[in-house]
Amino acid sequence: MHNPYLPEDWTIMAMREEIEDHFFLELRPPAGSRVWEYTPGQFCGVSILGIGEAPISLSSSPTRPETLQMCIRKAGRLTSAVSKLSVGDVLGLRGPLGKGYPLEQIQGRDVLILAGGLGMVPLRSLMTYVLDNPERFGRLTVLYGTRTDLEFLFYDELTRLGKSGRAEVELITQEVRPGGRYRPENGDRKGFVTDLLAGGFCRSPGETFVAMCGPPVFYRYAVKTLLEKGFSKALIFMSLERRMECGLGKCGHCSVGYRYTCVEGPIFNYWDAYNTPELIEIREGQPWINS
Amino acid sequence: MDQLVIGIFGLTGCAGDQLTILNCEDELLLIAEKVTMKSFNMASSRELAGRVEVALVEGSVCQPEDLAMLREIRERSRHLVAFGTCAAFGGMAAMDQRVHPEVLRDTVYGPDGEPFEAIRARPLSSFVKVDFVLPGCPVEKGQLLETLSCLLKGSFPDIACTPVCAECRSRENLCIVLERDEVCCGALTRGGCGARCPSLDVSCAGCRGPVEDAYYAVNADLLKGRGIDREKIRKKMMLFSAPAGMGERLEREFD
Amino acid sequence: MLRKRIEIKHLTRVEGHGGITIELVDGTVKTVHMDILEGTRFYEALLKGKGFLEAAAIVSRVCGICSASHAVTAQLAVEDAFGIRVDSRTVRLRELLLLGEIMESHALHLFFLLLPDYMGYPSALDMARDHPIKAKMGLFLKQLGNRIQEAVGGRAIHPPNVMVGRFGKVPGRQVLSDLLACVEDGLALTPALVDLFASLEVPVLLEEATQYLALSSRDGYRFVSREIAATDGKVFQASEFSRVCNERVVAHSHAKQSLYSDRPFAVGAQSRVVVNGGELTGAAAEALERFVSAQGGMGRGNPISNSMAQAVELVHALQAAKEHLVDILTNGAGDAPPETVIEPVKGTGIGLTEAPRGILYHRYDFDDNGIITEADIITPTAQNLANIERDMRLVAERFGEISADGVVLSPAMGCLANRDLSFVLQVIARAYDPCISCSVH
Amino acid sequence: MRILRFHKSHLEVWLDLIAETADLYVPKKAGEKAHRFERYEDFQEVDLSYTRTILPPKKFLFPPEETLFSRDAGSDSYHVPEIPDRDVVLFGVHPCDINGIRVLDVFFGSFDRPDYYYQRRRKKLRIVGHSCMPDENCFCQSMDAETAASGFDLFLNDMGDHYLVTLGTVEGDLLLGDRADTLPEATAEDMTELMAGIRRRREAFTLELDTSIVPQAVSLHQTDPVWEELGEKCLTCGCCSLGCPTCTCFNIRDTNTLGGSAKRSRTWDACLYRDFATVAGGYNFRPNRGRRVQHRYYHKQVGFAQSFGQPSCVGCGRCIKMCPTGIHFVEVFRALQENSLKQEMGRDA
Ligand SMILES: Cc1cc2nc3c(=O)[nH]c(=O)nc-3n(C[C@H](O)[C@H](O)[C@H](O)COP(=O)(O)OP(=O)(O)OC[C@H]3O[C@@H](n4cnc5c(N)ncnc54)[C@H](O)[C@@H]3O)c2cc1C
Ligand code: SF4
Ligand code: SF4
Ligand code: SF4
Repeated sequence: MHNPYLPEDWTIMAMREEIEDHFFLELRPPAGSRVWEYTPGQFCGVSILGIGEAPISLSSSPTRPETLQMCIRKAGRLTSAVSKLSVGDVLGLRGPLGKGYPLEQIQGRDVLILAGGLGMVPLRSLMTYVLDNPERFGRLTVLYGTRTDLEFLFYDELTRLGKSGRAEVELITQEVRPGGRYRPENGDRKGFVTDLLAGGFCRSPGETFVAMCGPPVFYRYAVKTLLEKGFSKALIFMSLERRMECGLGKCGHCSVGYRYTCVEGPIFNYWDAYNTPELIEIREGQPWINS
Repeated sequence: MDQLVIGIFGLTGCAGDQLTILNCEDELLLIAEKVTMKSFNMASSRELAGRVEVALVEGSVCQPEDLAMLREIRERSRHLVAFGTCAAFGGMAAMDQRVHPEVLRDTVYGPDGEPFEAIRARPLSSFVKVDFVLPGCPVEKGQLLETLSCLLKGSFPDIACTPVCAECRSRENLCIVLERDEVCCGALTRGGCGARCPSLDVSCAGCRGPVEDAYYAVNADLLKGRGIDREKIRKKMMLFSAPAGMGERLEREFD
Repeated sequence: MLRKRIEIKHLTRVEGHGGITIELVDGTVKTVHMDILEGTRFYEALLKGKGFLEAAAIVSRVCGICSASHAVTAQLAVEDAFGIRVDSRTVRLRELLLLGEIMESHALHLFFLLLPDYMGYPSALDMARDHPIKAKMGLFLKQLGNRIQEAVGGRAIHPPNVMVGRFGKVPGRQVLSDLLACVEDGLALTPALVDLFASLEVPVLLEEATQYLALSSRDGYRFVSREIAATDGKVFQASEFSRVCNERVVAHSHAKQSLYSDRPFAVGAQSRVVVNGGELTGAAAEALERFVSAQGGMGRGNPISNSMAQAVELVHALQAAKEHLVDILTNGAGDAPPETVIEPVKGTGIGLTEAPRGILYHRYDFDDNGIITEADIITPTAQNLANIERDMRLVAERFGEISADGVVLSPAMGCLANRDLSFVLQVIARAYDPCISCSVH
Repeated sequence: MRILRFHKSHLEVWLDLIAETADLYVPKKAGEKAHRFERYEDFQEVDLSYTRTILPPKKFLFPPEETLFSRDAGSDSYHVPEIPDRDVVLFGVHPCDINGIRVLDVFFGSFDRPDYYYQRRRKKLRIVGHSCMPDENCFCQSMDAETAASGFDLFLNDMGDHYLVTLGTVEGDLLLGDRADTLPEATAEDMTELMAGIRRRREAFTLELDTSIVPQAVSLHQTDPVWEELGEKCLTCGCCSLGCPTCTCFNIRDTNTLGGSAKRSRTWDACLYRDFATVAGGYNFRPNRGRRVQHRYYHKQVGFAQSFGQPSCVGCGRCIKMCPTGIHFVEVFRALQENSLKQEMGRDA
């Protein structure tokens, strides 16, 4: 009988502080095993036995199957302990968990990636996937906003991508800080992600697949703007965060309404979310996403 | 590997938490092997000054000297742990916040005493930053060992903050409130003791301090509804469940 | 005029915060203060207005080391006030609990706080490295005491199981027979224990007559009684105790002090052995004889003998615990079902026990509803303080030869040879095994 | 399905026999009116006339605390603790609890991610059911759980001086041992009597919940004042959930030893506790007590049913009995339904 609670020991091959308190990790599977088969949008359980476990998104793409990549923010006990590790150390991994993006549904469509802050982490997986399979998808647009320009993740990678012309990439930040990455010469802008949406980015909004991930406030405004712009509710997908302990739909912590976020999510489309009590409320006439 | 250096300090309290360290008879030698204990006055004459990684501070602040000592400890330590209920919530000494400390003093020392300054007993967090709270009157041996072990790994432990009732149910006890119409502070009190008292058929006195969301009003209504005299309820809850700072809430919610 | 002030800010290897200040002028001792710097919690005031059901839970928090004594004494006082009779099994279990506390407390003192002084280590943990067998014996006996307290009291510290008139839950047969097996193991250690402490070279610091007070027991060496005996031959009743010990406030300390007929007196293991030693039997009686022949009598005023008395009591506690366990296991339930419905009665109740450090006295006045209107707690360390100061004064006067860099002692002091006065004063204080949180409550 | 006649006078011998080869648990008294499933030691202690045990049988399948795995210092492999090899036989389980276990079976086997720890204990569990009479808190009838159609190995119908034993599985035959083919089959007369008994029992229910519009009522009344009122009344002690035969929430927590070994274990949790939905940084998705109560009710009656085809309540009445402040599962839904009706009438008027 398979024991899905048991982690495997993966080895850290590369580790760097991507931005302050956010650690980029690249991991290799235990000897004799291969990297799991997974779909962008899925996550895994990262643990150090004795400290704990946390759900962390996979940031790499299955099209590059040698390693797994992730980006972990120092937020509490486990993540702080992870931040103290270094190359060669092992980390317990369990996964892949959850349901990723419905790739068949995206097939042939334009893809709009809409990220806020740490939300770029899981979306980078989808982004890489789309780029690695240009024949299967339409145009790729990446809109990424942060609170300050100190918080841009994968800045160089995104800027290079924008310049390469393989995708339309726009970075925007609310606040420019000393030492930050904001470079107007690269086309970086100041403002909110929703400002980017105001421009006519997509040829046919109603047909474009939207993948979005970000903090609660981000969803609140982004969904509203997308709907105003005529994007299709059935094609808006968001990643919704909840407390998770097991990732197997058993511990109950992530349960909302009739759903277990960890197995039926974390990716939900607008209707899923709308139909699930607690995920979306209508406030002041506007959808209010509780994430 | 460098040894973990912890300091063990006592402000005003009963020394029960420090004694709990010495009560880990089976593990004591191992602890001594892995941890350097500084300032453990109760057990050692070797006073080592200097910085400590973690300070376990027992007792509450009951006199100006305590406060001075607490500030010095904070200066000296990277992390400060409120060690036991007195340190975490004020404990017994902080029970009757309605009575002025000078009145308390005069009751005990009468008119002959040399008037020393009496201040209201307060938990550590009223004065300094507390990094971790290890409650218990005294702390549970298992949780103490877990704290030390986890500190050796460089982290604070993951200690539950669910009420005593959770453990009481898990141990399949009968509920004292429902069976005997007695005041039990289980629902107000943070677990971790394995529902020690209800399992002995003794109602919970609340010695591990209040859960973060103690609902005094609901508990009081429940007990009043079962015909228990309100003063009785108040007295029991005042022991530990409504410590310094929360006592006022209890009073407010009570009627 | 040559003035010298010796100040020990923090006494170590005692429970709580205390210091010692001595002032000498031209070689004569002017003042001796045992400064109790511990903060006060005002327990007597906190008790006012609380119900009789809460008393034990509150007062047990006076002290972590002798919490069982406080809890039992509180219940004795409540029962005295309300006229509650307690069944024989409850009585036995309480005695057993107190014996567990004696074991834990004495083993802690003897092995952790005292022995390092004799063996020249700053702490027991340092000592353990070189003398693992001694350390393990101490740990075993200490743990045994805790096991008994856990099984009977529900917890090693602040025992919640001790209730008015009864125990919440009486330990089951399995638990009791496991304990019995452990006690047997403990008894097997007693020869080694006695050898160890009889082999110590005990310095005779003093041989001044001392007044000893202890609860007097006639049917065996007991820790609960309602009669107090003094070595001057007088016997007092429980109700007379507060008059007899005459507790009063002193200026230099948060702890009160006591005097018997205006003179300091001692309580504790040594006092008990002096007063009730005749009741000791078996290995405990033999141990006492052994110590007396090796180190001189217990009643000669040498405070250091208190530790040897503790060793004697440790042996006794093991013997007595076995007796109680066997009795409870064979006779099962007590003579009458314990009372569960308690009717408060207006009046006063007094509880008296021999805590590890001596006589513990609780007095409560209750109103009709069982609410405490007045409380008085007199702890053993508070009773001993005046005597500790007396002993220190005598020692300082005897050895207080001042040299430029301190006070040097005569070399004929056994392990205390060539130690300075401040060290010797600490040794005296530690010999009493003072419990400072008790003394300031 | 064979039904056999078993005389009660043989019960003790039979239980002794089972206890020889399996860990046998039976209902025993735990106070005046309370019971617990405890290890069989002495036949005199077995009390089959109980109504409900304090904890349901879930404690045998999903214990309050369970070690998932551990690792010794310096080792690079995880150690999953073994469970005893012997079968566990639960004797005298009532239909609601049998149905409760069926709910657990569905849940712990769900999402293509079966729960390893549950499954391995489940494989070793044999269930001998026992008929019962309802008290004022039983409403299994309303929850369609008053009889167990399956989920037992044997089921004993109490007929006075004998049982009519329904055989549920082959393992049930094995439990009967040699008796399996020597016991007389039930006669037509027996069956008539059995039917009469079932009818008597059916009539004995006093508590009823009309479940027909429960899902709609709960879904419609997401913002009903009932929830706030319940929030005001709930102690959040969690007793209802921990004692529920079908509540399954747990926490995973790591612990360490001084020697450097560490283990991961799970303990029961309840969605009523304040930090149940709190994530790193302290954001709480359900900070409000009323919302937490609502979540429990919604999940049990609607959410679970939507995911797994049946509500996760079997009407055992434990949460009613257990709630210190007297929150009554059935009354809550009645109140919601009444509010629905009121609204309806308000609209008509
Ligand atoms: C699907 C998903 C994907 C995520 N991806 C990433 C990522 O790629 N990078 C990243 O930095 N963070 C990610 N997070 C958030 C991350 O899980 C938390 O920051 C992390 O759990 C903090 O753990 P800790 O032990 O350091 O915090 P602590 O506060 O010490 O522990 C918190 C406790 O609550 C639980 N918990 C806390 N926060 C969360 C949470 N957000 N979700 C679930 N359980 C939680 C943990 O299991 C733990 O028991 C993700 C969360 C989810 C649900
Ligand atoms: S006895 Fe006390 S702790 Fe136990 S369930 Fe009842 S209220 Fe909670
Ligand atoms: S049950 Fe209550 S009083 Fe007893 S140990 Fe636990 S928290 Fe303390
Ligand atoms: S919700 Fe209540 S009645 Fe229903 S199964 Fe759970 S405990 Fe029993």
